[in-house]
Amino acid sequence: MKNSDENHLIPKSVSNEVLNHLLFHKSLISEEDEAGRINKYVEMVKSLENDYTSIKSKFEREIMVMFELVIEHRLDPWDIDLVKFSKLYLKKVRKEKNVDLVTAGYIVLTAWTILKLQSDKLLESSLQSEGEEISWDVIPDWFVEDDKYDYTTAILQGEMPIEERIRRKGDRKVTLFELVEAFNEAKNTVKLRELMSETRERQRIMGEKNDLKNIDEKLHKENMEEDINIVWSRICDFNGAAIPLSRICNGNKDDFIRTIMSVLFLAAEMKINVWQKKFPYGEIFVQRCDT
Amino acid sequence: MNEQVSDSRVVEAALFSAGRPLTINEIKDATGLSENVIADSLEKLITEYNERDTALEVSKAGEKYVMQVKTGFAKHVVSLAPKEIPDRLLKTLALIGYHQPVKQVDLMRMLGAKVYEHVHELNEIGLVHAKKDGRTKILTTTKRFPEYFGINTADRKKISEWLAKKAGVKMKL
Amino acid sequence: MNEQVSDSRVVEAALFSAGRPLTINEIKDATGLSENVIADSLEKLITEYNERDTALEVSKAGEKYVMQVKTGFAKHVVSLAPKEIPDRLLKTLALIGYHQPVKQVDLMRMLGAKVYEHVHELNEIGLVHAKKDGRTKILTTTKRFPEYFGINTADRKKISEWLAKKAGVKMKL
Repeated sequence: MKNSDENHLIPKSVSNEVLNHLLFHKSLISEEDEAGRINKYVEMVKSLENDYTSIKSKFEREIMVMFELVIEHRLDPWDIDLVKFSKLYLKKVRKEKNVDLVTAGYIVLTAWTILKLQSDKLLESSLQSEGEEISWDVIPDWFVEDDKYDYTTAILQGEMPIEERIRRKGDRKVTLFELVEAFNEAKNTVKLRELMSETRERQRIMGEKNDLKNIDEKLHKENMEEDINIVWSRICDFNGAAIPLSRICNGNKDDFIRTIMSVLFLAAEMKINVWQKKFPYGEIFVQRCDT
Repeated sequence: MNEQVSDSRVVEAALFSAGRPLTINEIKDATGLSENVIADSLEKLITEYNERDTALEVSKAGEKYVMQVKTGFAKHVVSLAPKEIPDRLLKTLALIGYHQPVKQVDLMRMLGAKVYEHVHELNEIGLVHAKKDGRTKILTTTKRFPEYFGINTADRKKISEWLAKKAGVKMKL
Repeated sequence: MNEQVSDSRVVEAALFSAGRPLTINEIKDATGLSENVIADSLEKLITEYNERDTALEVSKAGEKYVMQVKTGFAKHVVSLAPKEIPDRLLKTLALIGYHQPVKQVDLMRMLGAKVYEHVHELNEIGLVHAKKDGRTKILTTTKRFPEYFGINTADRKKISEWLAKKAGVKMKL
């Protein structure tokens, strides 16, 4: 990526803030790797005062662009407005000719990830406060009313009108009667649990039966679709002529049922017409509607 | 008369044995005495323990009655009866008790963000009730509050007055 | 003199709040009073409670001192006093007494997972014995069980029969 035409030389005074920012972070960290990286950044920012088009690593050049943007637009290095930054960055990228879209995309993604982290943190802190907002515009009445103010102040200053009362801690032995009563209750609890577990078992079995029924229905539905296709193709074989039902059955009872069901379905779908010549025992005819 | 004296002794024994605040009905169920006799006995016991030179008292706690150590002696026997509620919660509780019904957000202005944790704990102990109201909660004390601290009324307004008096603050008429 | 009165009140508060017999040493640890002062106070309290019209008494029990309900009043109020063994444990205990020796896993089927916690507590109190058996435990009542409930047999089979009879239940085969 090329540096922007008009200004790639940044006055030293402007970059000082970013430099201080980086040096501050360096002073905070102990790991050598991190320090090395920050040193590199410091070098980059210093080189912003010169021409940095010579930097070969695409990634480093993109980072340079980030520093440049922050310095150019005098963004606060301690509190980057990421929305503004992303917009500026994209604008700058569009101007450039040799943009490495992968790196640019990565930088924008990083910006938004940080933004999301920030908003998550905000969300978390707002959850901690249960979403309550304090409005100091309204003066609370305890602040205005004398007695309420006096009481509140007294408590805040350590006055304590309540104290835990001391009562007798003693207990007594359980009587035999109470043990027998407990036994009776336990018996009922056990019975109740047995009953509940039986009910659950019954429901489970019923559930399984229903599942089987559902599977059966499903299979049946699938067969039905297949049947309809078969019967439809048989009807199509007659090229739109009116066909007696007996001609599209193979003669056995099961096939007759399958055929008549499919015919009724196709008729309901308005794909065929169905009629009977003599009611109730006359021949049934079918004919495709689209002919 | 002798019978009457004896009745109040039965009620006294009941309060002693229970070691917790009792309703008149609970005393009735245990002793078989009538409500009237129990109520009279309780009045008698309250006066008697107040007037007598003793470390104990019989008093009203919310809508119940309890036998307990008089406030002045509590500190001497604290190791035998350890406290159940941490001191840090007492301040929050005293403010809720007085200002109730109070918005959690208002309480937060008085005490800061720790209020949320306190309210949660006080709710768990069963001393404070929190009812959602928009983005905040309305806080009140539960029935257990006056029972626990031996406040002689269950009426919120009167609890406020009781607290103000104890804290040495004059209530506005 | 006034100081002396106050000391005996502290001892009175200690006996009341403990709810169990205390040695002079225990009272000393709790109140910080000297042994002599405590001994004097106890004597004073015993006399005072005897002479006073009250349902309570302070008395010596072995080497210890206790504040309790006078015998004549105890039967009226025994049901109000909190039980040493909470109800939730009592049910589990009764079932172990009846079904013993019973596998912990079988008891769990009867009462649910809370059984594990209950068995642990009952074991701590010394009423239930748990013996490891593969992945479960075999539960039986201890010697303390018949002693505690005044059942005149230590035989497990007989304890089971006894419970069944009392509860009007047919014995399992």
